[in-house]
Amino acid sequence: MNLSVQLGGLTLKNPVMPASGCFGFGQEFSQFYDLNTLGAIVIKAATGEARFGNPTPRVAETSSGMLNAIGLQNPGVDQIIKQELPFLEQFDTPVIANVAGSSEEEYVIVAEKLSKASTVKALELNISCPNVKEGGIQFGTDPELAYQLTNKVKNVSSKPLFVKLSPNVTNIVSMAKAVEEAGADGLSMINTLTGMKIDLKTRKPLIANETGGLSGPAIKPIAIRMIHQVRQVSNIPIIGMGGITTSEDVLEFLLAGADAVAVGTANFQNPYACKDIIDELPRAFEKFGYNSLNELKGVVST
Amino acid sequence: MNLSVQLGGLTLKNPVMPASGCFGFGQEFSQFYDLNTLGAIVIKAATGEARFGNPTPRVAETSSGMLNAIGLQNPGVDQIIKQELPFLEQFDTPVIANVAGSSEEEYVIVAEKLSKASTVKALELNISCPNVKEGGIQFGTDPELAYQLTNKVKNVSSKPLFVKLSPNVTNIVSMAKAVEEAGADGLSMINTLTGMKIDLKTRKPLIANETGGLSGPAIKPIAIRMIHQVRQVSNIPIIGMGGITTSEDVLEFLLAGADAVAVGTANFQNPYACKDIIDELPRAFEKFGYNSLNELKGVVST
Amino acid sequence: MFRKEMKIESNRLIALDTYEMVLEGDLVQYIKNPGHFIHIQIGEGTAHMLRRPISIADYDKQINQLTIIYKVFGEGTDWLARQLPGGQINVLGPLGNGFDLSGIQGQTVIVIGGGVGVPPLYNLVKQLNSQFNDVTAILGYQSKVSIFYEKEFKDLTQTYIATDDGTYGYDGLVTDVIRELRFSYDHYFSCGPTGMLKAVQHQLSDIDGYISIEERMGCGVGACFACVCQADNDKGYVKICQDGPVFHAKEVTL
Amino acid sequence: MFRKEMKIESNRLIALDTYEMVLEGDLVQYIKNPGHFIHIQIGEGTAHMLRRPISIADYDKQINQLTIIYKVFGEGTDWLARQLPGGQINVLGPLGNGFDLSGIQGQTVIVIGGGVGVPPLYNLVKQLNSQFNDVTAILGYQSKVSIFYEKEFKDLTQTYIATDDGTYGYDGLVTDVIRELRFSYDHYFSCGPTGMLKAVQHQLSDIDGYISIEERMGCGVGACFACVCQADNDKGYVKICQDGPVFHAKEVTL
Ligand SMILES: Cc1cc2nc3c(=O)[nH]c(=O)nc-3n(C[C@H](O)[C@H](O)[C@H](O)COP(=O)(O)OP(=O)(O)OC[C@H]3O[C@@H](n4cnc5c(N)ncnc54)[C@H](O)[C@@H]3O)c2cc1C
Ligand SMILES: Cc1cc2nc3c(=O)[nH]c(=O)nc-3n(C[C@H](O)[C@H](O)[C@H](O)COP(=O)(O)OP(=O)(O)OC[C@H]3O[C@@H](n4cnc5c(N)ncnc54)[C@H](O)[C@@H]3O)c2cc1C
Ligand SMILES: Cc1cc2nc3c(=O)[nH]c(=O)nc-3n(C[C@H](O)[C@H](O)[C@H](O)COP(=O)(O)O)c2cc1C
Ligand SMILES: Cc1cc2nc3c(=O)[nH]c(=O)nc-3n(C[C@H](O)[C@H](O)[C@H](O)COP(=O)(O)O)c2cc1C
Ligand code: FES
Ligand code: FES
Repeated sequence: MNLSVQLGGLTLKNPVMPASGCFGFGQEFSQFYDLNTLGAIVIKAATGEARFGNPTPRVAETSSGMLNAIGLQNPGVDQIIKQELPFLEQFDTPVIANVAGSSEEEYVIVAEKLSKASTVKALELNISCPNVKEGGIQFGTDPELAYQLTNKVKNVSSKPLFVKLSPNVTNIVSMAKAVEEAGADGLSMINTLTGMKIDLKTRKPLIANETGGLSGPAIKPIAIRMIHQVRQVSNIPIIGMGGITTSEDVLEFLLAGADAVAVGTANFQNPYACKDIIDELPRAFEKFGYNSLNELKGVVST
Repeated sequence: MNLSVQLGGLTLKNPVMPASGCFGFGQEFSQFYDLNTLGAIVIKAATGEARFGNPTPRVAETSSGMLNAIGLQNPGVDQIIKQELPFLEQFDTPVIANVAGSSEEEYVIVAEKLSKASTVKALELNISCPNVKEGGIQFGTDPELAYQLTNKVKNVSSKPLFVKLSPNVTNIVSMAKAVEEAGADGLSMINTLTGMKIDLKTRKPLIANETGGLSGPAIKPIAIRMIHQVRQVSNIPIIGMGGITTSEDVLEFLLAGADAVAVGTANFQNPYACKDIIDELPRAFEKFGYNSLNELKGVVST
Repeated sequence: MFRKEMKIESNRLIALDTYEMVLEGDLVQYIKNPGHFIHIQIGEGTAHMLRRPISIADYDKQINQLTIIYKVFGEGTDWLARQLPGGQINVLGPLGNGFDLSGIQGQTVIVIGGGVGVPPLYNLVKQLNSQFNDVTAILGYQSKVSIFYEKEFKDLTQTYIATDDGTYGYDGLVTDVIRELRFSYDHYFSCGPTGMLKAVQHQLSDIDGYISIEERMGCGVGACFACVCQADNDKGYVKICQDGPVFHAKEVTL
Repeated sequence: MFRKEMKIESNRLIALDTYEMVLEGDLVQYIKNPGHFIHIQIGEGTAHMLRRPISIADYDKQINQLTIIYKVFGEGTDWLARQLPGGQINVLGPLGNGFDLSGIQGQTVIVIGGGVGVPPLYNLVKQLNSQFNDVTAILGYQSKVSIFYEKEFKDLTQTYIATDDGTYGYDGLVTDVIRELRFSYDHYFSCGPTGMLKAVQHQLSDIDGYISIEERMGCGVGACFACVCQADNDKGYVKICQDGPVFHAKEVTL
């Protein structure tokens, strides 16, 4: 079965990729399986300078999900290009670079640099990290700011630009419309929902940063709803994510209106998650009587 | 151990009550245990006229949660007062009536009628039902509208007024502040998050209404975060809810800043949920070294 | 209605994806008539917040046992299928109102079942027999491999089997069989997919009939209004879990 | 590192809330030295998305077995405690870098453990012994009822037990015992709560030391940056799961 998919100018072998922040820069997971298996690889967020992130603990488990507040720890865009990207060159799998920042200038600089790296085939603009005060969340909740930022970044990038939306908003449709109008080639949705867990023993938030981003199967219904809503008003490609753990979940996201999907938290429970999902996709298609990816596209939205 | 709690003028035996919509008008659950056990009873939403609700299916299971789109089915405020409230009179447990509507006028009429019913000890203003187009959600996402509505309802009600907030907003704090300024005696938070699930066999949303409200343990981290955020700027009582299934969950809500809690979805998995939680509360207090409810209040927020 | 741990006596595959589970426990003493259902908790912890409604297929108060027959459909029934004898499951029940058989004596009765709607009819036929009725059973299945309890029904009464794909018995729908038989009956009792029930309701509209219907449920006890069905009564609706699942065929609009 | 089902050989209570579990499987063949940990999947389905890191307390490549010792702390370890011999658990491992013992031969060594930090020291002492070192073990527990593996350690080497509440052995902290012994050592190895490690790091700052540290983990393999610790190196941090959990005492800032 042909699983390949066109995604804002990229051609992917299949619609499944690891989600940013849950797969590092690929090296660790390459010990488990061949990264050529993947539809694409979304690497960890890059910022202008190195960031050391939030104090620990940075993760906590919740019912069918987890909280994280890594805080965009990364060695900075230059180091990423120099030290991390070369490893990924060997694979015949497009790399999508996640772009973060605290100011418009920082986003623009990071995007410009990454867009020039030959290994990078597309950018994912992270305007939705809830875990850093200056992590871009203001851009992710205000359509005006999102429009401007997308526009500026689009101007300096020669590669397809996916804007990653935050679910922590009253109106996801207006956010999607704003970035589409600003020239986004596609959308990634959803990032994490802001949550908190309290340690009854210490009487303090379990995550040192107090709040963290909620991900995993717990949030899947919210992701499906938001993708469905956005698909009804927009035709640009959507990379869907939020709680995917099985190939059947992938079908659900495609039916809701996603063109491809990203798998985050599931990699922690099962390091083979992406590979297993890809391997099982044909069987899931068969089980529910689908013969091609196109048959699923936006079925529910129309 | 003394579990009693003061809540906006009411005195409750303990801080645990069933959440609106998950306990009907009490009759069914009274077959399982004595309703005198409860701190309070929050009854199902009342509207001006009888409503027949949404088409079925109205519920779906999700990971550690569920979706519902009942659609405010109820016999109308007059019938509720006539046919449902008399049963609840026999119990020494305050009844909190949930008020819904599609227009300001409807809310005001319903609130006025319920506030006059002697069995009703407080009102819960449901400005957050995501499952009915005209279910009040517009009031729950716009601070201006919420302010006005709360104000109008407060004017006609002689009973304490709790406003139930929707989590489907960018800024929960501004919603809380708006209704507090408008005279709310307390807050109930949170209502459900809008979600969706797609049936891979029928290729349609599982819930006939397409979207439904997500509740259960899956959303607990979001509830805790929002209560914590609101507690930092507000001193009015909060009835906390969202995913409570155990007495330890109750402690977490109290630490986050709630004064009492409501249990919704858990009643479906375990019809004795509220009773079990109340019975186990003293042991949970002991386990974590608390001697009174007051010791927990807002510990994390200060 | 009670919430109890029940002990699994047996759990065996009896047809394609279809299992028969025998449960033991006090709850059996409270069953009033055939057609009640039980609401089963799935798994440990809070991953599955909703219980699963399954009809009581048979019960025996003397030995404190009841039987359910279920088809593996999704996560919940898959979990059930993996439970081993000796283990326990948490059950809420008996729920709803079953088939009211008072006054149904010495009459001609037809019972019509489809797929996982067949189970509650098994004990029903037993009781109809004990009240000296002349019972004909028509049972529809998808295919030969899906058939269960054929012998059990035939041991009780005259039974016709139909399969959708014609791999066994009559090739067609239960309504086709009814049409071919062309007998007249005093009453009918039916349980199965909504499509089948509608067709039966229509075909046998001049006979006194009772149908058992399904809907996705929350509480299972009448408190959440998840399982309503339009009905010809004062309120305009019934709650399947509390007022049903068995209704007079004239009462509900499918 | 591999993800494998391992068979539970035994699972028994050995002290208050503390269990010893023996696991069998090929994964054992890949263990390099004491101090590695395994990352254990909890429950069925997706209710628990994070694995639980537990140190390897002992292992035997000949019989393909490893031992873990864990304390019931929350939902995950509670689930572990309920697993029965004959069952399987899903394990990711061996993870991290253990204690590097190359060159540590014929020396005086002190190993200091606290609570659930004691387990990885057990196989460590075995290997230190096999390299002809003179080993002293100081093990701290909360209370008499929490003590485990006293005999096992005493069978290997000179062992001092301390309890926080003085109900057994030395009444006080491991650092008090070290102070009283006043011997000099060539190396120390320690694992336990952060507070204890800090105190040991401080007290034995002039000795070559190695500590094994804990942090809440996501992936367990170095990809998610959940488990970083400030360190005196180029990057300014280490990842405990990948670079550790064992570090030179001078490298990390607790
Ligand atoms: C009164 C009643 C009696 C029933 N008796 C039987 C029986 O005897 N044998 C049998 O095999 N099946 C019976 N069913 C159907 C059975 O409840 C479903 O097949 C089962 O709940 C599916 O659960 P799952 O976890 O496998 O599927 P999932 O799709 O994973 O379930 C998800 C949710 O949907 C609900 N759901 C899914 N399908 C149905 C359905 N058809 N009806 C109601 N809820 C559904 C589940 O209860 C659960 O809440 C009965 C249903 C009702 C309402
Ligand atoms: C490298 C390493 C080795 C360990 N070795 C052992 C051992 O040999 N024996 C033993 O009893 N314990 C050990 N621990 C601690 C053990 O991981 C925790 O006690 C366990 O994860 C608690 O899980 P829970 O589900 O019972 O607790 P919960 O509180 O329900 O767990 C919730 C989440 O928090 C994490 N968590 C909670 N406490 C800790 C902790 N102290 N360290 C790391 N993560 C935690 C869990 O892994 C899980 O992700 C080790 C920890 C690390 C990092
Ligand atoms: C530990 C962790 C780190 C993450 N880091 C990033 C990040 O750097 N950039 C980003 O855009 N999203 C980040 N995310 C969000 C994920 O990419 C994804 O959008 C989210 O987790 C929902 O998908 P999931 O439920 O499959 O995990 C992170 C998520 C987790 C759990
Ligand atoms: C089936 C169902 C019906 C509900 N009906 C109402 C309602 O009528 N009015 C209301 O304010 N909230 C209603 N809610 C929301 C709950 O009161 C509660 O706020 C929410 O479910 C979160 O709590 P939980 O996770 O404990 O269920 C309903 C929830 C469910 C699951
Ligand atoms: S399932 Fe709740 S009313 Fe029927
Ligand atoms: S746990 Fe993911 S980097 Fe260590």
